[in-house]
Amino acid sequence: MSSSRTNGKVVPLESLGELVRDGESVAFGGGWFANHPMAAVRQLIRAGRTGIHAITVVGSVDMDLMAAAGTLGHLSFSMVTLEAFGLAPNVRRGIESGSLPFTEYTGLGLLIGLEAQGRGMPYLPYRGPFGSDIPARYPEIYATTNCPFTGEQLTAVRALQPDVAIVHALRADAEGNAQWDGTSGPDVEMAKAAKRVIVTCEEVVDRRVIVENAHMTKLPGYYVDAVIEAPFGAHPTSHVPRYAMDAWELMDYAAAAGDPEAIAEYVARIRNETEEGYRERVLKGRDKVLGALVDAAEVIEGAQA
Amino acid sequence: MSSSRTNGKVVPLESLGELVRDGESVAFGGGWFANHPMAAVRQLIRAGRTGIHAITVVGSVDMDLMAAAGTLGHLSFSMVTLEAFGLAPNVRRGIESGSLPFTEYTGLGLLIGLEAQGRGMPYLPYRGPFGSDIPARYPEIYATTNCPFTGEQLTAVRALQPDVAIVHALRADAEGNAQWDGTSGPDVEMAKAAKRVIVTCEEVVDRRVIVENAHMTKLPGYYVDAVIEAPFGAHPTSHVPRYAMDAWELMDYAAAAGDPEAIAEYVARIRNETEEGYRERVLKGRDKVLGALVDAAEVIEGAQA
Amino acid sequence: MTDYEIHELMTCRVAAEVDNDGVTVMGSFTPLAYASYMLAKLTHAKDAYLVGFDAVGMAPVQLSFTGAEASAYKGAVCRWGMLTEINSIHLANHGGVEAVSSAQFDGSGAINLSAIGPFEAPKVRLPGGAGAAEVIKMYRKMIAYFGNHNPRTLVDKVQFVTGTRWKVGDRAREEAGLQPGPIVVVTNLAVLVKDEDDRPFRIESVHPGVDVQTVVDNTGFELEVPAEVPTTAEPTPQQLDLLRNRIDPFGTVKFDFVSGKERLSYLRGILDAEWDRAAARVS
Amino acid sequence: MTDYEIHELMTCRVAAEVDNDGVTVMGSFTPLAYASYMLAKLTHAKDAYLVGFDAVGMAPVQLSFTGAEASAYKGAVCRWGMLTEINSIHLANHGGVEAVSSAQFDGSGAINLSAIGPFEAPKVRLPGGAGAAEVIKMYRKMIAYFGNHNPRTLVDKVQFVTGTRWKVGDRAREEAGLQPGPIVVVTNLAVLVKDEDDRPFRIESVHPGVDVQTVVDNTGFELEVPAEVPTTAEPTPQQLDLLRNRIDPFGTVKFDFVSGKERLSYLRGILDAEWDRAAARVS
Repeated sequence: MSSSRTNGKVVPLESLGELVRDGESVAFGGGWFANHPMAAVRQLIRAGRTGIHAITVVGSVDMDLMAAAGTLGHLSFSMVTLEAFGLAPNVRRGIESGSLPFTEYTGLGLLIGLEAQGRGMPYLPYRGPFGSDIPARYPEIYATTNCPFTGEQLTAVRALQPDVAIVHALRADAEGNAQWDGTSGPDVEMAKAAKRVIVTCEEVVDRRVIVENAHMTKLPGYYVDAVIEAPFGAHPTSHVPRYAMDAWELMDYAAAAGDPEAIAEYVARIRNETEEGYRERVLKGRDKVLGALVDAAEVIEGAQA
Repeated sequence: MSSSRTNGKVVPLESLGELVRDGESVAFGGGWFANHPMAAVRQLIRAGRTGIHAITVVGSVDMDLMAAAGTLGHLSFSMVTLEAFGLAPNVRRGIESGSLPFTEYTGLGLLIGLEAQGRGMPYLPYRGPFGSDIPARYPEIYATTNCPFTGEQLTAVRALQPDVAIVHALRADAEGNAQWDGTSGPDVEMAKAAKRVIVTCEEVVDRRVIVENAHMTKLPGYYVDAVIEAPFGAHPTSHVPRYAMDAWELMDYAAAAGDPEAIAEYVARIRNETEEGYRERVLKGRDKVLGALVDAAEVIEGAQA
Repeated sequence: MTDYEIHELMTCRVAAEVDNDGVTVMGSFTPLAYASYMLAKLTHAKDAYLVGFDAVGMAPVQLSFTGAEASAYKGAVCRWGMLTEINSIHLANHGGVEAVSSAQFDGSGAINLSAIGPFEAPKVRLPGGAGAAEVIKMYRKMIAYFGNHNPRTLVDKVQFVTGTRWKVGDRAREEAGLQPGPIVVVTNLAVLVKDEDDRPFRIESVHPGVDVQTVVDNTGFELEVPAEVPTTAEPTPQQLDLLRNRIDPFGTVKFDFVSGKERLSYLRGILDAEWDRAAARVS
Repeated sequence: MTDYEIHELMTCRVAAEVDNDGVTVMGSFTPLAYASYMLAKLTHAKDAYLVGFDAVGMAPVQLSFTGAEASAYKGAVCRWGMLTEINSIHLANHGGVEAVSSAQFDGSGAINLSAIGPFEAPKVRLPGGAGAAEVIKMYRKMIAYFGNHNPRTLVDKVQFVTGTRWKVGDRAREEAGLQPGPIVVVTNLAVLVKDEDDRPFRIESVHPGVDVQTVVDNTGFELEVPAEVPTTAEPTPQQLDLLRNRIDPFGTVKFDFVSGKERLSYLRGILDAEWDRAAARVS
């Protein structure tokens, strides 16, 4: 690779605030406690972005933290949960108080809406959530349609085009070719649907590394506008196989999240430090163990697979 | 893996004649001169199958050979070509004489019809071949439909469910988990759409090998009914990275294919030998060079990728 | 008879529904469901095809809060993403068993994971259903499990239908292009089954020591009570051994059965053990 | 001026249409189109994103009949399959340049790759269009190239429309949700361009030594002839060096320009050279 292209699409995390504007719709990758683009979430908070229409399939600490920080103007989701640590207190408070406008999708509907946009369709039909109360709430998103051959009644879901998608990959090169080994969840569909795509990754690598692992490339570079190196960029959620979720930090988060004062402090700490500072503060001496949690995870030996 | 499951779905090539019945529709994988399931094609000819409704996206020697052998009762295709070696003489003769009923699909329509079936849909819409004369010929396959949100007029293509799909993989295990490294073309969509799936492969391997290369698994075992080990099973088409297309055998085929007597002889030879006999006769001393053609193929060094 | 805890009996009963047909997908880390699938795969359903996160064709794994995701990939044969999974499993009618737990569940098979109170301004905003709205309809068997069988959870009519089985009876399901199969509810008291659209859930069995009237009293929807109600099978020593020593040595399944005050310290206890095991590898 | 052959000029002219935007997909082994893409990527369009077979994001490769497929994978960053490609490139409006050659081509931009004579009982059954029916419509630029410019190929009206550009003018294309861009026809005589629905193809340039009337006489559809018709740019020494020594040392592009009798021996000559190079690696 010639030096003229070495940097290509690579930008520092600090430029994220310029890449995402107030009021834009942003799809955030990952699911449950796996692989949310948390470094980007923290940076949006530091940049003071507001009015963001966040789109998540299964959000967790990413959505709750942005709700707490005042980043969100709208939340589209099919689930937001802190799982073992309970409901997401700040999302819950926002919706219950009416201060956070929201759209509740069904999970397949949300993914198929993203898929439709990504493949150039204004909608896609599927065997939808018949009997659910959700579609009738959103006639601009869900409609009924019929198969022109069999007459079967189906659910149509409208194409969903985020302004921006932010996803976290294992590695990417300067062209934006991005690879995942473990959980990629909804990341590829979000990226294919969005007008602009920002990939954060554990590591920016030479194109040669991408070629040698070509089967792991889930997002080719022509989709990608910016590549940001963000080690532990999914923390405190997981990025398997690099590190497991940081359940201890999540427990601290959950404890703070239910208390307005405590969560304000939690947010202020993030706002007043760099991402490097965050890593130093939170990971100090613990990064190796978070990686070892992955190594220690066991398949049941001797069992037939 | 316990011995009780070592064989699993693995059957010999000779059983193919029992797995596919006269008159069934069969989707054949591969495209152009890449990765057609040729050992299976030869075995269907040996088994004397007739009336097969073959479905191919871009067929070549596979379709022409079956047309010559009297295997086909119908041909659904978006292209059949011998490329540098000319048109496909026996397919051409069959269609021009009216003895081979056919359905000409547009390429995307055929793939999306297979996709629809594979994802449980009676049809799928797309921005179709507007202006083409093909859709009007097949109102049972192509229809117009409108987006329920925008009103945009789209093409609907009906789900296509082959009775059987036969695809050729690099390797598979006894559970049917199948991997490709190079060209897989339409193989995965064919397998997902078909009622029954037969995977031929260069090599049957232990599940452990599949797990170690999990990113190369394009077809999980739950789709697969039978696994057949067939080394050089795509010959004379290619199976990259194991071997390139055998252009020399294809040239001989093309020379014979245009001449009724010569092609009858060509077919008779195949009919009267085992697959092992075929390999010995055709490959003798040449298999290493067919592999080396892959190694010798060059990326332009020093160029930016 | 071996001593066992109620979550172990429930795990075994859910496991009994898992067979060698179709694909079972694990989404959120729901330890009881995960443990059931592993138990089935290690005993009567060795060919059960499991998908966890984006790991397709998993080997059975040991459960832990921080390690479940990583272990899913270690023995898996394939990697997909969410969209490929829904199109290749859920919507393709390859789904085997879908196990859910919801804030409210009613006698029609509907679940509420959305809101208690008005949808737009709820008293309690619930997490949402992820794919459950579509998936509980598509799968061959729908299982709902509840650690606390009471009429506030098992209600006459859910306040909001996040999703529903839609068609219940085998014939109605097949006519709609769906796989035939029942709804099975497994609680800390009993097993309830519904397999026809026009008939209520019936009590399939009560757990040892539970009387039928307790089940009826604690259920907010109508129940059909057969003349003879058998007792739910108890875990075998082999099952308990697998659960305690191989599948769930950290005790993650029990976590959902631990009540308010002890809950956090129970969780801390598990996480400490997980941390120690990992830390031992780096020191 | 360097000596060159007509297929080299045509290759360079097609290459000039390839830029750094969008994705270009190589399907069938069409050496002239392949060579054009490689030449562009090695000169003015280094960021051209190429897909060949299921190799996504290819490095530039040396052409050969037996090695083109294998070489595509060697420097590629990703593997897909046909369906992912059509949904992620063609239908997603990411297509850059689509180059086709067809048995018949007409002044509306329609191609016939299906049948000469009645469709159901044709005089000549042609190979079919693969994805061309949809793709020539979707891509930003449609290129059609013909080694033998004559009125039997460039016809007034194709006998069967396998596919068509559908909308030609930029505004009509944008209104239909398509990328704006022209149809460019490159032949052994001239370059023809159409970029409005209601106007015929115009002669953009004639190749050195070709007069305008020859082009008009050999074209079966109406042509707009500007007052001044420039001469097509000739290949530069750098382009010829790349084509002859790096991209196509075996001479695969010329194969389509070799007439009936010599054709087979020309092909054998190339294949002998490919065989010898490979055989040297195993002996």
